[in-house]
Amino acid sequence: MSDRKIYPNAKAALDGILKDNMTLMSGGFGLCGIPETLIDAVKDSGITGLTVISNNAGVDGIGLGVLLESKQISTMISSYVGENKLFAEQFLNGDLEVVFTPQGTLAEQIRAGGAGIPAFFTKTGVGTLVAEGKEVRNFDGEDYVMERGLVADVSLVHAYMADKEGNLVFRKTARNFNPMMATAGKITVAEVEHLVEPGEIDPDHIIVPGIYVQRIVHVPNPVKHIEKRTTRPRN
Amino acid sequence: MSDRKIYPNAKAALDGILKDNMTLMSGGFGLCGIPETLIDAVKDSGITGLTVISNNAGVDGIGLGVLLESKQISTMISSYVGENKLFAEQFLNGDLEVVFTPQGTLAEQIRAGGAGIPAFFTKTGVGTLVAEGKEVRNFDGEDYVMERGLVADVSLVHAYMADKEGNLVFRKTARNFNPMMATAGKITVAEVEHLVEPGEIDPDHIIVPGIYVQRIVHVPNPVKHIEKRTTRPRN
Amino acid sequence: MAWTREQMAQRAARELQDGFYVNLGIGIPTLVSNYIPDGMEIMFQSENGMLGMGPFPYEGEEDPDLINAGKQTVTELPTTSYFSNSDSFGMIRGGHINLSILGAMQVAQNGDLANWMIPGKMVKGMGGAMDLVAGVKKVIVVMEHTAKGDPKLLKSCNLPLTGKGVVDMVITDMAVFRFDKSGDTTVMKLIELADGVTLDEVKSSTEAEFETHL
Amino acid sequence: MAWTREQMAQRAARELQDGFYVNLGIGIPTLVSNYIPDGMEIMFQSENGMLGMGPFPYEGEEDPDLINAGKQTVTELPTTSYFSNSDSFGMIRGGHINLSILGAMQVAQNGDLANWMIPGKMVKGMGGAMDLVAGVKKVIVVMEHTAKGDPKLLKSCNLPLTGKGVVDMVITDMAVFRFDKSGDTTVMKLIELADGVTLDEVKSSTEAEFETHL
Repeated sequence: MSDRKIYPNAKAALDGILKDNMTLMSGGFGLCGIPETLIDAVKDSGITGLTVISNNAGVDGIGLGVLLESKQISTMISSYVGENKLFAEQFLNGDLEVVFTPQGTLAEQIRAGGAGIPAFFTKTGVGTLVAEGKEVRNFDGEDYVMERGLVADVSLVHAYMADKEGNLVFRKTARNFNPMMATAGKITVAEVEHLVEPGEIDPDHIIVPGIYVQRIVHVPNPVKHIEKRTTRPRN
Repeated sequence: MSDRKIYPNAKAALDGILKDNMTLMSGGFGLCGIPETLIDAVKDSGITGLTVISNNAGVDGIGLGVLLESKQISTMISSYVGENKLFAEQFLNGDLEVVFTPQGTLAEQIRAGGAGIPAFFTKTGVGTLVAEGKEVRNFDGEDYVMERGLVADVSLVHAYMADKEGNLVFRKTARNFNPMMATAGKITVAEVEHLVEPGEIDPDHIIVPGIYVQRIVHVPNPVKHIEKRTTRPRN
Repeated sequence: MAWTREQMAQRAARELQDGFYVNLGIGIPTLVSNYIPDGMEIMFQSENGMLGMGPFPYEGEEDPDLINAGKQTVTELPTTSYFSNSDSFGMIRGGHINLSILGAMQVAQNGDLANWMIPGKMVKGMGGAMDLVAGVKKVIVVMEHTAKGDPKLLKSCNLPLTGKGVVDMVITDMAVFRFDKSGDTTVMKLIELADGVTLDEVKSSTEAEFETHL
Repeated sequence: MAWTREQMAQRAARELQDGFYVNLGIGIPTLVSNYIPDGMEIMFQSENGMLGMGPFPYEGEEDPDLINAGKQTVTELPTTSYFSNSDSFGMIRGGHINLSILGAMQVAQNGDLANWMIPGKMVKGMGGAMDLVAGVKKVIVVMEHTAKGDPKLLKSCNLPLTGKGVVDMVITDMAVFRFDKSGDTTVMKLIELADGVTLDEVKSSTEAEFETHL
């Protein structure tokens, strides 16, 4: 197995594939399972006018928060962005466009985009702002709204482990949006905590087959953030 | 953890949920990963007029072949049924209705049915018999045909291992249609080769969460059939 | 002389049934997990991709890779499974979750629910709420009966909707209402008063029209 | 004086590129895996749910849980991954497979393909063929030039189609054709003759109209 997909660092892994006004997908839920190293490298690249598809927008100074701070994002497609003060400011003064999308619809749009489904129907959002301007159709007595599949020029994902073919596995709830986004990027770049040889991951346990991953960067021991540290007392 | 989902044998696992003219989904690809013990119990139940959704129809005397032999099936929704002689006979003399569906469309219809998607668009089959009578719509310059989601009254699946909560894992290509079918049955019955306590399967490795599985029957050491035994010489 | 938050959660817990798969929203709904009746097996789903959610971890055992939909650190149980967000919402939208308990800003007498947006104020987004109310078999709202003295149970919602006709039951600090649907009509029924609360008090705090079935 | 089945497979193998993900149909296409150029990494997909398909097993090592889309026993490689049929066809329909090589009954000069059904005869079903030709980036047909002397390369197919305008290249025992698409028009071009086959022989065995670009 060659090392063709392996890049020495995040900057190299993004070299030649970033440009102004492109569409990026970025995995993660809150600060859990976000491709933080790759996001920081996007910041360093200086590209602007980005459309970013991501469930959340990071927090001030972490994750996509840094791209908001640097005003590199012009449009966010997200379900919930409540944790970010800069976001609020840019949104209210019109610097940032936001397409609020129900979380399940967003997840399905990304899955559809990767799977060659240009549109599908869902009951989520029927009769709400979300359905305005969209086709609503009745199937078997119930109304559904048509939603489109989503793809990205580049998808950035975070995985727990990859082999050199790009087969990915995730850890606990850090899986979240990463698997679908890997399938929906024209180019998918994965930052991985552990990089192993092909054959070291049981093929029945692989979540994302390597066909979806074009570039891999090994980021051992990343700093992982906890947004809301909740604990219980030891009696 | 209670044993509420565990049934002592296939007959008991199907008790009270079978009726004439119902729709069954049956997992497997060819003879690989088929719920053979459950199919045999359906035969013994004597119910007739079945609509069966399954990629294939078994072979003479094995799998769904036994339900064809006993004339319990009136409609098959399948992508390929070439291996079954009885099938050909019943189909040609009109005893059996067959809805031929492209394999990927069939897989997606089942996945959609389980996931609350009543319809989706695919480019598969545009301009062919498969698209006749269905809506064709252009998205971004390309034509797509609308296909409906599929659900079943009862889904029969085969898994390699389950815990008592019904969390399922599959082995190699015996996974095939089983995971989606588990999600698309109003009631899903799983026959499993290994039955373990909750916690014995790594939660990152679970393919079908137990929420989709209502009944489990332990079938240790099932006979597994090989349709086309192909080998290579040891140099 | 009304129910406390704990009592509201306790009342909601009476709607649990053995073997239920349940999604709890943040706030009072989260407290419901403290009142699971003895001997009942309930599995909690977290829409970010987890079924079989355990309690908060002991201090020092927090795992950044293990959070709930409210971004709080949680723990794993023997029954736990993990999956992607698309699989999670397939589960929700496909009608596999038995019960969703969540908060609300407004509920209308036809079962409409508003809980995600106040126009002109900062909008945080709907998260998974629209999918949950559209997809889950039974939706229970747990909320204060009024907000700063204004009724939250209305003839019709004036805030943007989260879902149309989706509410099956409302539990407030004053009362419990059931929404009975038959065909296109929904009837809102008062079925229970909180301890020490009178029917007149409920009527004067409620804009919505409801039948009384105490 | 035309190509053998092995030579047709060898010619098809020249269309492989390093790093390609490829789906092979049954028959001659299967033979292509014997002619992967040295040093080239090719991953074979099997649409029943496997990427990274290895060769047939040694006798006695067959595994009933490990078969390809033709229901033949195969083996695993270090790079192998398994997935469901819905994930497999997401991969196919989503355009992630670089190349599909498959057989055909008929190909028309506009790139239409028929390979699944002869009306009035027993119908076995299309299996995954319709998804493959619709979804895979490049579709190569490998087939005999004629069937019992009758041309299989036609002005238009008279058998029910598997896909409309989906063929990018045809390799027969007599010749190689490329289908160039621009906008709504497709031009069929003869680009290569098999060893010892003349242009006139190809013309007399072909009903389809084609340009000659030798």
